[in-house]
Amino acid sequence: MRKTLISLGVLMREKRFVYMDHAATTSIKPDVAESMIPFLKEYFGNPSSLYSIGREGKEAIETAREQLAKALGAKPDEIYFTSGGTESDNWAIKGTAFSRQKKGKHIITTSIEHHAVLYPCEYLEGQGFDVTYLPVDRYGLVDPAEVEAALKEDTILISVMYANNEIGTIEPIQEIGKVAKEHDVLFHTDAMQVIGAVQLDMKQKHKDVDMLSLSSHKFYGPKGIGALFLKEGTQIDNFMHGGGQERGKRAGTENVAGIVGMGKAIELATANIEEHNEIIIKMRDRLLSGVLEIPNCRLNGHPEKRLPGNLNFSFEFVEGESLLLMLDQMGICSSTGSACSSGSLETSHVLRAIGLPPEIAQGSLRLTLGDANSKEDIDYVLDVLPETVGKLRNMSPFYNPGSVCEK
Amino acid sequence: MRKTLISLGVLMREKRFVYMDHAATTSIKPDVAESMIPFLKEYFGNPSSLYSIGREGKEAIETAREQLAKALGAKPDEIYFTSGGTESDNWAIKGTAFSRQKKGKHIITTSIEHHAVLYPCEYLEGQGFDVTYLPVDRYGLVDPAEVEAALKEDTILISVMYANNEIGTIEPIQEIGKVAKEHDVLFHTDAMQVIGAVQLDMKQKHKDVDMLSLSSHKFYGPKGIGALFLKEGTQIDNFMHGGGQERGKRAGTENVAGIVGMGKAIELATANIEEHNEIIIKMRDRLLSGVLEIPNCRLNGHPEKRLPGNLNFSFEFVEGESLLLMLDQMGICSSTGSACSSGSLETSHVLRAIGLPPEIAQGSLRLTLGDANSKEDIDYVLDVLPETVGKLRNMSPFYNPGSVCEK
Amino acid sequence: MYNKKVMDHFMNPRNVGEIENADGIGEAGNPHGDYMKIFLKIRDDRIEDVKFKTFGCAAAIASSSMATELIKGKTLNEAWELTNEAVAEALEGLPPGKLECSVVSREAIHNAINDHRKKQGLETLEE
Amino acid sequence: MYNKKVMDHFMNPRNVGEIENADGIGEAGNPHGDYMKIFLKIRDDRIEDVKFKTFGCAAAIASSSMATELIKGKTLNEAWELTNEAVAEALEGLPPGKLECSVVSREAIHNAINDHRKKQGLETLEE
Ligand SMILES: Cc1ncc(COP(=O)(O)O)c(C=O)c1O
Ligand SMILES: Cc1ncc(COP(=O)(O)O)c(C=O)c1O
Repeated sequence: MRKTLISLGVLMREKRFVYMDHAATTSIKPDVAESMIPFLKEYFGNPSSLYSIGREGKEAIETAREQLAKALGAKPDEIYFTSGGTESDNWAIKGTAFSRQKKGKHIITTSIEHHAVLYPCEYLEGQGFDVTYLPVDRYGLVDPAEVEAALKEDTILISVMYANNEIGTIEPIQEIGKVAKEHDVLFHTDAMQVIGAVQLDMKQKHKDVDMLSLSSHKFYGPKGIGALFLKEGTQIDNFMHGGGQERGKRAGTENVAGIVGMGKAIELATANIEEHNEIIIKMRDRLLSGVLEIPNCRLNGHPEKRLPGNLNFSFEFVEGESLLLMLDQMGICSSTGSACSSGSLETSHVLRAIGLPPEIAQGSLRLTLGDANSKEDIDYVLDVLPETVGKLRNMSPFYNPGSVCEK
Repeated sequence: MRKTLISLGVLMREKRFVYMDHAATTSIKPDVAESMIPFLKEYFGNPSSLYSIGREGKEAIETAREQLAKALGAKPDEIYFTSGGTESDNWAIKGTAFSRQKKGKHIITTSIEHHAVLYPCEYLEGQGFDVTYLPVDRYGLVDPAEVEAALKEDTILISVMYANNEIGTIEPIQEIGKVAKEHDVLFHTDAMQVIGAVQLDMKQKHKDVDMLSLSSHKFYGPKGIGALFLKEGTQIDNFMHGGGQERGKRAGTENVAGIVGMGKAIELATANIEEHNEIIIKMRDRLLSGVLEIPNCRLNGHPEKRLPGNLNFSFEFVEGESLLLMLDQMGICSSTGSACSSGSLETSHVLRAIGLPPEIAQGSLRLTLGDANSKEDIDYVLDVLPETVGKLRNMSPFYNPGSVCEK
Repeated sequence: MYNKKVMDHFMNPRNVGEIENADGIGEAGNPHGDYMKIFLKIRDDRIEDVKFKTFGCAAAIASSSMATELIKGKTLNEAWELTNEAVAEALEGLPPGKLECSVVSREAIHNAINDHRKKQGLETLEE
Repeated sequence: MYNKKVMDHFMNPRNVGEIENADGIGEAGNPHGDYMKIFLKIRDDRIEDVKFKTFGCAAAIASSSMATELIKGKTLNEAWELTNEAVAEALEGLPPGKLECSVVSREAIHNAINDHRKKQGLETLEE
């Protein structure tokens, strides 16, 4: 690798490539990519075919189904492959809604869900459904008691994400599941962010979860492939109608290579969750305390109940997109909830939901750690970030160094 | 390759692997697979990210969009990536239906569509929509006059496949498009089977087509990726709700590798359609006349208006699944519309729609030619097939050699 | 889809053919379109020889082959008691949804036995 | 997303800072949250020096930088006529949806010119 010297003002330093956006997507592990290649180059038969050459594909799909089932503590029959997290969410929500509209039209979800949950809900509102978007506290926590209080006679679905992708807050899924079960309402959770970070067990710990969505590219698998866990006996409408694939529940010729890759990826991601988390948390804690030394900076999300790899900061007097782009120039990949970054007029709905005033939400920076990171990455970010924030603050009309209270 | 000697009765011959099921799926071309690999191994950034490392993915997606647009004679802005043909069909049909239900609830389609069209229509019937399934003639042709006659005040959509996947009949898409246009009804066509076989031109020849579905694995691209052509200005409901991908019309992190592969595949598949068809038709015609020498055998579908690679036969006194499996033992991959093969009680809905009596439909065999085939494959099939049919007929209680009228 | 045993009985079916002047002939079909015709040579209430012809899928053909093997040499009573499950078991299993295709063998055997009883002036047996 | 020119003006913005005892000071914001403050040093109706401070995205910062470059040395009349489009063009284009972010520069310049006019006892100009 060529070494590049880069300057962001006075100091010259060696540029380093630091990927800290693992919540957005992850790289494919080499073993995962290798597992896929035979299904691109060699085994091309249609898994639905009767003759022998479709069989490698069919068998590979069933192996992947077992790998997913094992990782979730579920039965292979409860796993359905989809084209990604978005499809899984759409299916769970619309499939439940349309299948139960005679029974009721009320859905409970939260104001901090991913758009893959929020927009299907909004769409359903247009179709005559009634959706309650529960508020969260300032840490992003949903209160199970509020879920219970929101229940109506005609509630058919509760959908609460397992952990938030922006601020990392982990929700009380078991408690909410209990509420759902007690009132005989289906419970769906968007678990995109937790595979490989939280040990799942659909038979025991998560026995009250009826549907769970996951997406391969969040755990070092390929993009465009995901799954829906649909608990045995749970009947919802199909979303993708057509051929008899996936035991008649999800039509469409299977993305065999993608399914194989996801199977391998989940096996690797869940092989040693605790040890993996320990490493990530160690890096995260050092990064956290280092960043908090920058004045007028705060951590968003829950201080403890959060994903191991997630840090979400707000820097006063700084706009997030600028910060992100300057960090990118220094080789650091990050994310922000600022309005400008999304092309919309509003800052992230999650940051608004936890009550951040717009100017604080504007200065948000998400750093999500993962397999790509090392101690050296943390050092580099801690070296570059304060200077970058400083440079932008010096450009800001709101910033008055005198007014900044040193911590 | 090890040579295997194989016997199906008396004769011993060298076993040959002959893939003649190109309508089911195709192998990925080496150049296509190669184009995908960097997006599995190297460029993993999320195309929606603001920083530089997502850009390779973003740019690669736009290149693929241009490749598709060029192949279809469309604008890049009219191409939307999906998870395959089934999703494209579902989106076009349900998206149109839900977006126009205030205007009307009547849909016209045909009795020979793929299940990816039929089952969304059936689903919509359950949601209060009214669907006309037009009959076809004995060759599988839809009559544009019947389409016109079926129109009602509240017709919102006409969906007729470009060419049938089982019997290969090519429908009068331009004439049906004219009817749709004259009555200001949206027109969708399932074009899975025609990419690389028919030259498309959405601006001229197919200017009356508002929506067109395609699927990459039918033209030597990867599985689990497809596209919907949505004519400029055509407003239909989204099907996959969530993030802002695909200009806000199809949410979900993009299957970058799949999209790249499909782009390359369509470029290759449409580079020289005429020359390619010539080769295929030459092989097909020899296979056709050879097979028709078997007594009590007929060709299904239209004699001329058919896909270059498609042959669909019915052999009296023979059941299709048995024939398929015996051919598989001889190395030949084929397909059948027999009841047993589908696990259902009924023979193929297409063969029923063209009026085949059940016992004739039971004995159907589809051979679809493509890039994998050579003259030697034709020789081999012509060598093996008569004997195989003979073996099964000798086992059949219905077969009475005396009653067979020699041709 | 099919296991090795099924494929063997499908590719190399035993007892295919007809018996001239058979002592009992039975036919049976199912809604899939599978159809079997069976011919029994009977001596002293025992099935001395058996042949069949079947139109149908691999499951139907393999079941026919296996069923004829299982009843060959058996008494008519024993043959009557043969179940689809026993045939499927002897084939080491059939894919889900394919058990139906093996039903024709049992029915054809029953019909052949009753044909034989009729020829003998005996009353026919009920299922 | 942004072109090289924009990135250059964003990473190395010209004319950042404040002018003590400026002859005209103007501020402007937009609904995205972008905010610019501009300082003019004016002599003989001409902009002798200009500085700015901007809170905002890369488009806002780069536009601020480019706008100040474009009006430096110009007469107040010329500066008043500067459009967002001219700024965007000088930047060789802004991504779709980002033109909005460059609006603040023009507004801030107008406000600064009017501030100067007020100080001079002149009536303010209308947009
Ligand atoms: C005519 C037709 N329509 C739809 C489909 C479904 O496409 P896919 O398998 O890519 O979902 C197919 C192929 O399976 C087809 O041949
Ligand atoms: C919480 C959450 N839900 C849903 C999604 C959508 O998943 P996908 O991009 O695989 O469609 C994502 C990621 O993008 C996510 O983080």
